[in-house]
Amino acid sequence: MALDIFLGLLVLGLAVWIVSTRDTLAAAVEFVAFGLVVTLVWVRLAAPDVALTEAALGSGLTGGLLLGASTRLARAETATSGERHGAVLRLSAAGVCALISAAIAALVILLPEPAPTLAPEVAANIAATGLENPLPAVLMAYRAIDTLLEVVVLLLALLAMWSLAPDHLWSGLPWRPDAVGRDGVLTFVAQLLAPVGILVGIHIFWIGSVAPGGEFQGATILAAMWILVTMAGLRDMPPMSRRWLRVVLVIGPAVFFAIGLAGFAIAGSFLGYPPSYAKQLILTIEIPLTLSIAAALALLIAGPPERAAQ
Amino acid sequence: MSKLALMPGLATAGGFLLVIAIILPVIGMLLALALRGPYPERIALVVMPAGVAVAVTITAELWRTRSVLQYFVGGWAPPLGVAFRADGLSAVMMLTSALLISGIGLFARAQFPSPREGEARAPSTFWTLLLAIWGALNAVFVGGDLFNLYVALELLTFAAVPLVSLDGRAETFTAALRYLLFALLGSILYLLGGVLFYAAYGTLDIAMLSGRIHAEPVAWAAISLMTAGLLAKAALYPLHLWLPPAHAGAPAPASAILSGLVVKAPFFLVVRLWFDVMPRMPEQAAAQLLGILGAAAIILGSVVALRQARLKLLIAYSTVAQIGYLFLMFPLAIRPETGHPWSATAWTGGVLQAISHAFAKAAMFMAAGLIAEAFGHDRIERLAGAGRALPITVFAFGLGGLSLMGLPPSGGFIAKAMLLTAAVSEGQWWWAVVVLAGGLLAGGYVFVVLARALADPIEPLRLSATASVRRQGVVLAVALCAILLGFVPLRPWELLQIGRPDLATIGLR
Amino acid sequence: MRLLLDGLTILAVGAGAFFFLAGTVGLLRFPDTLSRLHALTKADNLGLGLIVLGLLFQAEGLFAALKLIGVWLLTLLAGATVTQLFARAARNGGSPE
Amino acid sequence: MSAATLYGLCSAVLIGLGLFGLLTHPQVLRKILAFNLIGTGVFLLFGIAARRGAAAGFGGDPVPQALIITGLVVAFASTAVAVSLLLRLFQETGRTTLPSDE
Repeated sequence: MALDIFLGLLVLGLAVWIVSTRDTLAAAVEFVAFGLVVTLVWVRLAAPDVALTEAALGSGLTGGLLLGASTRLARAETATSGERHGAVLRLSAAGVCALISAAIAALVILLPEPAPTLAPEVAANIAATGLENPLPAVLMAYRAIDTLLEVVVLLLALLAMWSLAPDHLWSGLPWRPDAVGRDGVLTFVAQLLAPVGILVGIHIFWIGSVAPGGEFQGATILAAMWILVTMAGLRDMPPMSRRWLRVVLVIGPAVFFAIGLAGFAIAGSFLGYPPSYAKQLILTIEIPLTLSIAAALALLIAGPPERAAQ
Repeated sequence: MSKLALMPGLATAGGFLLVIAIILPVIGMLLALALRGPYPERIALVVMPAGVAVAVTITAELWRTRSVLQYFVGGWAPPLGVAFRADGLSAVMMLTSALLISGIGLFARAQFPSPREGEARAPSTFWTLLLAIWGALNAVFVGGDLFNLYVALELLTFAAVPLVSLDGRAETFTAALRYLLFALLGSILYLLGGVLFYAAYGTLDIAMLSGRIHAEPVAWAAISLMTAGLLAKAALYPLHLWLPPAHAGAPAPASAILSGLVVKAPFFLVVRLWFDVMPRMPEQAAAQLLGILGAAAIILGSVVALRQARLKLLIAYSTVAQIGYLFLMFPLAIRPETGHPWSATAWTGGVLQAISHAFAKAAMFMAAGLIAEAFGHDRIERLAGAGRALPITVFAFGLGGLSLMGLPPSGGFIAKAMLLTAAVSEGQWWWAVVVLAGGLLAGGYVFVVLARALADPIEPLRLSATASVRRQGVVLAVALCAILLGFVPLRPWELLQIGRPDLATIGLR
Repeated sequence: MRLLLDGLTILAVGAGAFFFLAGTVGLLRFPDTLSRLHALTKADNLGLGLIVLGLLFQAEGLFAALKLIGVWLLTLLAGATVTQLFARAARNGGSPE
Repeated sequence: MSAATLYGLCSAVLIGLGLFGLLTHPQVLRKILAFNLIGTGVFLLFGIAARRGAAAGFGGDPVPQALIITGLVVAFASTAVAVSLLLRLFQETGRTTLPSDE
């Protein structure tokens, strides 16, 4: 219990620091640390899969994105960065937020004591999905439509980002980091870490059906490796008009839809799996899905095209 | 007893149509994303008739069976699985969006032609986003699970925000960013409400939640947070700051979709929340608050619209005002215990207002687009001679204005008449005053535009490019839809009562 | 036997914690970036190594032990790389080139 | 006072802090950071609902935990779009704040 109190205070301390510090770059760095501490909180709340996702996606990729943005914006730290709103607005905002926090805190305390849960239903029906880990069972079987729509949201976010590019750069290349010395440390690390990282990513994806892991966590690690390789200058990001890239992006949801529609025939309903070979079907969905998510995450980090294709 | 006529017992025969209504545009969008080049436009043109056909089939199936269509995705019944449900309201909204998106698609072919070889940014993005918006709208209209609706709302946001800054002008990036920030705030508040529901009642399925909910602090907090989030996304006053620059900055077909349909989805979810999730809770006071916000939106939106110098901004502020009308429905139609006779009239009036506004506003934005293309600008005081240069377009704009004002024979008139009768007969006369004042002000800003447009041009007109008669015909057709709604007899509107057993229909006879 | 393993674990983890403390004190006290980096990397890597050693005694199977060592090696690699980049940035006055 | 309730209070304060940061920082990047704080707070609430509902041999109710994973991916997508929109705005106008900020 003491550890929980310590972690809670640490999380709040970091959050206060993030909100109150003046320098945007420091806030972004704090956010990465904040994300890692929240990962520990997820471990304490007995949610290892969520801890993996939070570490990889919540603090890793989001932190990287925010760090990259704050450095690009920091170069032109305009005069407006320091000034804040008038004291009156800050006080009223603080009042409103304190009110909302107090209300939520009161509600959390007043939650019904025999907490309503769906764990028994999940346990009762998990045999039909052929998986042991309940989370992929919920994500890929019971609420498969949410996961499907969510991957479509990811692809749509990518298209939304691409559409921000100026017309003449439409099928160009994303921003290239100012190359950090071809023979530098980063290149060496990329050559060493990339294969290990890809192995770890595939391992985490593979054990997802049995132990904590799954396609989102594995895909995030694969995306991180791809970004590391491009940042080290070993490979360049493909231009967005490349046909194979678009196919890799779409193959995941396409297979998901195909097997979902096949569910009409073999299991009587959309996204239904016959219990006998549900596990194999889910696996055939997850492999291309991991590829699509990894590609989408890496391209989201790389940013809209800023260089014309050669 | 749950307000929905069907407890989550069994999936109905026609249920799979709901799945097709969602996956058809989404698969089209994936294909468009993969194939690029001229294909997004062709895929959109193939999906449009199919989507209209599916919407018509769903409405026919609903009318025939007179019961809510229901489908359990993957065969898993709630609370574990996600259910799709379509009642009369969903079917009517799906039919409206299918017809309107097809109309806007035909109109947009000239503005976003995809080149034969190679690829251009705006056209391929527009057609792909058009399909994505259609899929997201259908997912919102049939969703039966609050978290599934959250994902559908996010799909809608990410499809709508890039439309605002599609032609790459600097000020549209500011408008798009502000729109995105408001939308994200709305989504997070909606999710916060959702988690409170799950923590308290153990399910996120609407039908089951309405069975388990009772008037306690956590239920009130969850509903108020979700409603606040949805109001931010629906741009109801005072959370409307993002709408005018966003809808005015977008290209014409995009603003038609944004004002006509995208803004209606959060309103639809507030209706789902108030009429389906909290049936047995005394919410008359809260409904009055929504009505007051709606009234404020009508008055202030119209007054600000009167003072606009640019045509598209005028129409955008008119959207802010007309959204206020939609929320007048809540204080009039919400009567859990007494089930007073006039709630059905107010309910039908509110839904009819949403539909007629969709068609009328889309026609006005498209007409404004054509005028801006021909004149090179859209400042109202220098629109003299537009009536002579683009007669059909200005006539369509006038028809749209007619429906907004609520003059017979338009659909807007029927909607406002129903709201008026419900307000007067329920004794809440103040809503009647607001409806009439709103109609008067709407008349004001429409006449301001028409007076300028029909005036004789002082110097001879130098038009850059007048649109083809076919494009103007499409705008006219959409405007006529708003008018024809007024000719539909009351009998078919009982379609809206399907899934609403409690709404007494005495008032409608 | 069990007692011995637990004793060794407590000893190693304690030493590791001490080195982390030393590293943090070094971070706070040393004047410039380079010496701070020096203190941090030396103390923390050793600290982590000791903690991993301590946990090895508690590891159930071989695979868990290998995973622990893997964690240590990856952290060493990441730590060294970041320190190199920081040092180069500090030397070039802010920009990595 | 179980661990779940403690983290519940912690997430309530996080949501308040995030909202405060969102309302008072004119810098859009700080607003995006604040959104992520509020998002983490809301997902913590999902985690609390899951932990309180631990039954049938699971450490926590898997349904809200699955919703968190879906929510995290959507939150990342929205952060990515917001950041790229901000960078594009900065490229075009050199501004990093929204004019006439509320």
